[in-house]
Amino acid sequence: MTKELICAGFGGQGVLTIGRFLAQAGMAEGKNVSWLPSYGPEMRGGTANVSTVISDEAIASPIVSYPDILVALNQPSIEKFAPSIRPGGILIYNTNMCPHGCKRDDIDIISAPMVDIAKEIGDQMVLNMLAIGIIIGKTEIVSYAAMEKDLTQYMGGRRPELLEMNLKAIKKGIEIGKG
Amino acid sequence: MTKELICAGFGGQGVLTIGRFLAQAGMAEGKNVSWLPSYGPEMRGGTANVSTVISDEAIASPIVSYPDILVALNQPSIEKFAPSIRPGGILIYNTNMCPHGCKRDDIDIISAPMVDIAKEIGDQMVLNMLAIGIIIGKTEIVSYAAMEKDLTQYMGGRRPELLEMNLKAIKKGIEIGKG
Amino acid sequence: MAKILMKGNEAVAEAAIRAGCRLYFAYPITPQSELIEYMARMMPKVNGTFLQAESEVSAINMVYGAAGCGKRVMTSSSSPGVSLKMEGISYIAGAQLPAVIINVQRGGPGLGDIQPAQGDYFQATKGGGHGDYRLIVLAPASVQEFADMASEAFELADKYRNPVMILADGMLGQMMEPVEFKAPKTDEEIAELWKQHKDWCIQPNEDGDAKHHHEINSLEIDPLMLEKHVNKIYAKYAEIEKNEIRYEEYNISDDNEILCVAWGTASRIVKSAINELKKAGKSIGLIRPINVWPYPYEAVAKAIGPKVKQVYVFELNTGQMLDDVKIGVNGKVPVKFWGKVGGVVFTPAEIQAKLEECF
Amino acid sequence: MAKILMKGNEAVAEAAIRAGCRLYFAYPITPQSELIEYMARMMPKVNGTFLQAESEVSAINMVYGAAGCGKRVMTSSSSPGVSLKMEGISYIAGAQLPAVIINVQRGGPGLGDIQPAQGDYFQATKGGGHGDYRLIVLAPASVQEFADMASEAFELADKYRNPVMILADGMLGQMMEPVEFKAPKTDEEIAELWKQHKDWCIQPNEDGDAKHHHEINSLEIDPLMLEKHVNKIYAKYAEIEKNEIRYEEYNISDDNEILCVAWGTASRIVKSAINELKKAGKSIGLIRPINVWPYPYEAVAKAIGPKVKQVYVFELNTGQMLDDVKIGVNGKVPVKFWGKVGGVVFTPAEIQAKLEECF
Amino acid sequence: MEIIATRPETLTKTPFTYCPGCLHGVAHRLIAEAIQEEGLINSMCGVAPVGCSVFAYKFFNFDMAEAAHGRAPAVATGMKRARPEMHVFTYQGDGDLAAIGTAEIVHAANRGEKISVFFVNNAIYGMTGGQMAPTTLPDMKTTTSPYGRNTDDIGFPIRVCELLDTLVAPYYIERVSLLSPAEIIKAKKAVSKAIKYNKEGRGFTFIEFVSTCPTNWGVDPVKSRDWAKENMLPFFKPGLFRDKGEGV
Amino acid sequence: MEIIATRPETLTKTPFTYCPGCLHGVAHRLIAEAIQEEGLINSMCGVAPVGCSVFAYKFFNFDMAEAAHGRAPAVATGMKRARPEMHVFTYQGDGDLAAIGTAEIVHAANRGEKISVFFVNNAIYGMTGGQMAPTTLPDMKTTTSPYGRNTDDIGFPIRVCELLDTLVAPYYIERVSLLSPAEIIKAKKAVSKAIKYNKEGRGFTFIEFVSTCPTNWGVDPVKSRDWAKENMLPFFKPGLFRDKGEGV
Amino acid sequence: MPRMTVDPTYCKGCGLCIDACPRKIIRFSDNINAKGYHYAECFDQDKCIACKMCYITCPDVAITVEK
Amino acid sequence: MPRMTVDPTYCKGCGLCIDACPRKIIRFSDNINAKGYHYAECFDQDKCIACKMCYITCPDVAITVEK
Ligand SMILES: Cc1ncc(C[n+]2csc(CCOP(=O)(O)OP(=O)(O)O)c2C)c(N)n1
Ligand SMILES: Cc1ncc(C[n+]2csc(CCOP(=O)(O)OP(=O)(O)O)c2C)c(N)n1
Ligand code: SF4
Ligand code: SF4
Ligand code: SF4
Ligand code: SF4
Ligand code: SF4
Ligand code: SF4
Ligand SMILES: [Mg+2]
Ligand SMILES: [Mg+2]
Repeated sequence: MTKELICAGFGGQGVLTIGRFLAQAGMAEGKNVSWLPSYGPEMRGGTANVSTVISDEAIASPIVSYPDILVALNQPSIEKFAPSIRPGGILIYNTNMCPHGCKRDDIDIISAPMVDIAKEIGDQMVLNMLAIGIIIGKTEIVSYAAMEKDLTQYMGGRRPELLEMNLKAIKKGIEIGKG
Repeated sequence: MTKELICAGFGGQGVLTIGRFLAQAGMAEGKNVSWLPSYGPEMRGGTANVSTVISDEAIASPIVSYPDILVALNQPSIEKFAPSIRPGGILIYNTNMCPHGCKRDDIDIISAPMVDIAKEIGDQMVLNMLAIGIIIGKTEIVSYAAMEKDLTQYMGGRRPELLEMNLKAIKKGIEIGKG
Repeated sequence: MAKILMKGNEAVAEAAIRAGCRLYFAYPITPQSELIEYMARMMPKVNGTFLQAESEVSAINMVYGAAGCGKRVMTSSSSPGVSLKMEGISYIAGAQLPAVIINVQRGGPGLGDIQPAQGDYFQATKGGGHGDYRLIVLAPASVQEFADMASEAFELADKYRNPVMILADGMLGQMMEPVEFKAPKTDEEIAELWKQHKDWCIQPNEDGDAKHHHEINSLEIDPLMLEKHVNKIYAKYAEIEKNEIRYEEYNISDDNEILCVAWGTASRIVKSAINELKKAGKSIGLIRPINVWPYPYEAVAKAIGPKVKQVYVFELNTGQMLDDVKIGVNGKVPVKFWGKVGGVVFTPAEIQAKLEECF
Repeated sequence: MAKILMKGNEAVAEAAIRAGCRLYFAYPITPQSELIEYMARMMPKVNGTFLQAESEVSAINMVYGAAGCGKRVMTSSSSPGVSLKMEGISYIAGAQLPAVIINVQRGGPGLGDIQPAQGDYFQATKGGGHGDYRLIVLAPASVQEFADMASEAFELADKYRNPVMILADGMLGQMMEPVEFKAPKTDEEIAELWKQHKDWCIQPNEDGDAKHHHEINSLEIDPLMLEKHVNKIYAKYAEIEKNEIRYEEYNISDDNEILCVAWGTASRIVKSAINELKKAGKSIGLIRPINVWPYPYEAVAKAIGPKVKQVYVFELNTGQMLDDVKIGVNGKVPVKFWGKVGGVVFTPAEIQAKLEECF
Repeated sequence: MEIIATRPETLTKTPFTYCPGCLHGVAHRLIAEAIQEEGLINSMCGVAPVGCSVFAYKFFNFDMAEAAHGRAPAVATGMKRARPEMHVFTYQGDGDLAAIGTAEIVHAANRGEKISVFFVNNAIYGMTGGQMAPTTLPDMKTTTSPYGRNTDDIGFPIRVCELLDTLVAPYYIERVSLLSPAEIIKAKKAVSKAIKYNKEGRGFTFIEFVSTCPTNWGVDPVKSRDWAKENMLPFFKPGLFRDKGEGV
Repeated sequence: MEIIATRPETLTKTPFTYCPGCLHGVAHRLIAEAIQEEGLINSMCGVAPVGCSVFAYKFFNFDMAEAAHGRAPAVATGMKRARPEMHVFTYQGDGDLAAIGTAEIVHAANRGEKISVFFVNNAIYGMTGGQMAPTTLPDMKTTTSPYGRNTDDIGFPIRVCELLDTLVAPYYIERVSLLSPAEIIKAKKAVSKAIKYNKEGRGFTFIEFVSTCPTNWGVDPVKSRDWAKENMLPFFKPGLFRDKGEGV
Repeated sequence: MPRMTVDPTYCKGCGLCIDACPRKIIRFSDNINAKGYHYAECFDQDKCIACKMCYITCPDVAITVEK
Repeated sequence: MPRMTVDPTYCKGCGLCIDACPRKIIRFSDNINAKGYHYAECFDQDKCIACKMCYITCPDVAITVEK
């Protein structure tokens, strides 16, 4: 099984981290993974995106042309990437910043006011964790257990209350993802 | 007809000029000519040499491997180049600085105490003109007329007494060359 | 050791340190800056030298000096910065010094852009500097391979006393993949490595040693001496051409109707396309040169199976390795090329379409 | 005009001035110093600019600036100095500027020596700088041709807005041969030349002119834009490959048993050998590429007569043009190579011996 | 009502690509205004460096060249020599001018090239993401001096005005700062003088701007100026180094 | 009878390749003697430039590297960093150090590299046949300034000691001349001090020698010194610029 | 009467003009521009003295001052 | 007793030592060395005061002074 993801949004929304944590957890589960960010001045003020591949086989190209899953945190990301989602693929988007949504009917679309929910949980910053949760809930591309372990290790003892909030956001996301 | 010459000697002896004037006169007579000096640090204090080709046909290589004529103003030049003179070729050397001469018997050898003769004519500096004269006298590779014209043009009105001395040296050389 | 998810730029830096690299001189440039930044953080921790040079020209000449002392030394840059190193590289090759140079290629020519490209193949493999010399050129296609090549590069550099280049690109530099590192060399092992060069390198006279007078030099003012010197270097190159050809065969079989040749990042994309076409019952093989100099000419020739009617070269340039493929194929079957330039990376789908046109 | 006996270095400088070159920036190096010295003497006499730069790097960037103003500008150097120009040359090509660069090659690699060599063929023809670009490369074989190429180079540079290199060597630079010059361009003709670039070059707004905003630049940060830009350059290169192939056939006939390929200085020596062998009744042809990029691949292929059993390449290097010959021959007959390195020039006798071995 | 201050014609309509609060923009405006005021829009041309101001060729509304990293003074030399009827300036960062381009700036200054050089010193490599510059302050942390610039190991910041002031030919050298409106007004005077001398073909003119890099220093725009005042100005003292036109 | 002066062991037996009367040889001897006297023959290494002294690697009797033109300070940096237990110097001409190698010398000095630099200023490019150097004097004729160095067009000679003296890190900078036995004796003191500081790892030390090029100046060895005294010394004034060890 | 206007196309909301204004009559707008910045605006033109401090500090040359 | 000797292998006959010697006891030899130079020689060792001026000036380090 190979899952190809694109996460895209504004520079500060933490899309690179979404890909990174997924790849990290996938790796912990023994899968092959790759993570390829956009970089350079295009990022300054503009949009950022990252291609992540998680696969049981060796990964040929880390460039994702036709994502199985697209996480779009703002409208420009939908315009740019939604047309190339594989038929039957998944689009996850943030209604707070994607007022026009997506017109495709051959894909599975999950949307939520992610900014609002994140704020509710405690901080707009956990928006990316929410997105991770939705992906896990919807696809089980990686397990919650792996993600929790990885995150716990990453945040370490540094700020336990932050870890708590992040895990809460993931769990909330999983709920949304399961629908 | 193609004549290939090498002139060799110490740095200050004017060997480059021998080749240059011959080439210049050859050109004036409508022949194809080339002049290729040795250059670089090897010249500093060491020996200098120049390959000159004068030909009715287009000149292929300006590098002379097997000279028809070698002018050697010092002994090292004989050691270095005399072995490759074409059988039947000509060696012209300066007995003042070539105490050991040359042992080959399949070539035509002309030697003279060129430094002494030059001094006699008026200045050691005309040694190279003497050499030019010997070549002309021996081979008629270029005509005296062409050489005189060229030299006259070159020295111009600047120092007529110098021109006179140079022409005298050439004429003396021709005498020697004719044997 | 457990796998770590790491950027190529950082992985290769870590691997170099583990391989005993204790001197690193470079100048910042995108998309390799994580490499210099990693070195800035880590070299002090192993008592190594990290020094940001005033330019790429200076950096390569610092490498010349350190390599002349027989120690493992590295520099890295990206395309325009590598061009500035050309004179220095020619000197290093001429003086027969071991050194490792990394080029994380970006789009060119000129200032170009900062996206991945393969436009420096000619420069790397045919000698962008003046005179007759060669670099050993390793072309990674994954973060793991990029990292592994660090120690390979040092081994080759030491073995042949020749500069070795790792020819990567912005994608390999910027992407993260799991990577597993070799155990770091111990201080004793590193000291041992340095000793292998004691016959020629710059070093103090030790008590009891015979006094030496070593010269690090590429000058031979007498052409006959220089000829001898260059011939000696080329005898070494003949040796390298015999020993160090490395390539990967992917899906090569007698059923192949097309033989692809691609290197580095481009090869991964071609693999994706081959996999896709395999599902559609099409048999396409791939030769991926791992070392691009010495080049696997014979491997390319041999891989042309009985049914192959077309050799197809894909590169992220205008067709540079193409020349080498043509030389390898030597007229047996037609050779076709398709590439993208300017830092645009082709997609598996595009390659697939190009390959489908051949059936 | 009467013929003048002149060194190649001086002849090409004189010819460049006559062709309307009014700006020259360079740094001294043997064996091209007579060129810079001639320019130092003569440029002031035609109100031109002679400027000795602080380095070859600066010189090529001064050329970039002056060429960006649409004026005929030149630089010259020898091998190590040319390596230092690689970044700048890539920029000039990327920004599509007309400029002429002369390389009076010497022995390499590194500091090497100062005798004639052909070790920079790869660098000149395959892009020693980074990224995808090409130089138009003219390879003279006599002083007359060296001089003639000055004006050709400027014409080509202006026509295609691309840097043009004259790839000579120490022998051509140092030797004297009779040379005949074209009449010098008048000030009016030169002013006319400058006008051809007014659509893009840096220049004042003239009264009544629309205000312009010209950018001299090789940067396109968006890869899709850079791709477009590079593709545009390559469309131009396709044009050049169609129009500007130039070569000489020497003694080519259906009787040829061997086909030689050689360029520049080496070709003259090969001609001597061919002449010598002709006397012995042996028929050997020679293809001499005059422009080495674009390369006359087809001419090489076509010159392989019915009796040719061997193509023999002679170069003053380790076999660089050899690659191009192989591509041209494409497996039809075996290709052999012999060369000398380090600034040693082979003799007609040596070539003759090598050729005789083939019979 | 009359417009007393607005975007000058010598700037294009393209918005700058700099980060919010980056003072490159202020330097641009001063130069553009001075050119406007001297009436040189038809005969001016400039050279952009490699650095954050790499896109300066898009911002100035006259002919511009983009130079290789560090080589702007050489490119400008070529331009001025090819078109003496034009007025040429370069615009360079501290990495560009004081590191890789050291030879080019020293020699252009030493020849007394009749160009103006505007040097923006922000003590860091902005464009490539915050690496150490030759002007990085002692103990200052950057991505390539992560433990702070160790002066025992790699020395102190280079003071370019002081260095160029040892040469005979330069005509005018001044260091100004952009850290407050008052300082900007002073800076403007210096820029105007340089452009005026340039117009008159007097010789080599050089202005160093002490500037900021809020992004890579990791401070907000307002605070970044305070940081610069406290840390940069003591080492890079604003002042006139040389003015051969003074009193003329 | 005792030998009180003879060829030091720190020189090889190879005769110098310099022209008769060329003072490169004197500079070589001073350096070799100082190394001998400090007992560093086993731990010294040097870097030869490209210039007439390109063959210096043959003349000094310890390990030597030959650098690319202008890059000796970078090469020496690499060597010193790789072998801190060794003592490293460079030997460079004025074309090498003050033209193509400007960035390298400025930055090695600015970093305070713990090396010694010996700079031989003969106001010309000796090796390549007498072209203009950055230190060529006003109106002086060379093969690339055939009508004399025109200072309006290309400026004045660069004074390297003055220039480097604007940097913070250098430890010791002095200009000496080699134009008479008395001056040579003074020069020797400076060289010895530089080598001593080098031995003690104190920092960057720099000696400029005002020297001659009889061959390319076209004057005989004895007169060439007079020419230099008259023409070079007024512009390149010998003197101590900095000595951080003074009084320590 | 003095008047200060900000062109939202250029403004990046850096706040330097706010800091510079002696009358403290500049603030960030609630609206954002195309690039997502809360641009600056003058909320009390009457108090403006046309001192140009805002214009002088603005790094994006977004400000026009009239008198 | 002081003694100055020139090694002809190194001497290039530049004459600087002749100029430097306070006792004026150095001259060019009539003989030439392998490179063709008339090398320097001391023609009156008795007058030598071992002041080393010759050694100090000699660019080819051809001189030995004994005392
Ligand atoms: C030859 C070369 N080396 C390195 C680079 C990468 N590079 C781009 S900008 C830059 C530094 C810019 O810093 P600075 O000049 O201080 O300008 P700033 O961005 O701070 O304004 C570097 C190293 C390059 N483009 N070319
Ligand atoms: C890159 C490069 N450029 C140019 C040269 C040619 N070159 C050799 S020595 C030299 C100048 C030497 O002058 P200087 O440094 O003053 O030393 P000197 O000979 O006067 O002692 C030059 C330009 C070279 N070898 N390499
Ligand atoms: S990175 Fe720094 S210098 Fe560059 S634009 Fe941003 S703030 Fe300005
Ligand atoms: S050319 Fe000048 S510097 Fe060089 S060795 Fe001769 S005299 Fe000395
Ligand atoms: S002109 Fe002065 S008072 Fe008016 S808004 Fe600007 S800064 Fe404030
Ligand atoms: S200074 Fe300019 S860019 Fe900054 S907030 Fe004010 S108007 Fe906007
Ligand atoms: S030691 Fe003094 S006195 Fe004796 S020869 Fe030498 S210079 Fe003359
Ligand atoms: S100074 Fe030295 S080289 Fe010169 S003449 Fe005297 S001994 Fe000979
Ligand atoms: Mg900066
Ligand atoms: Mg010199």
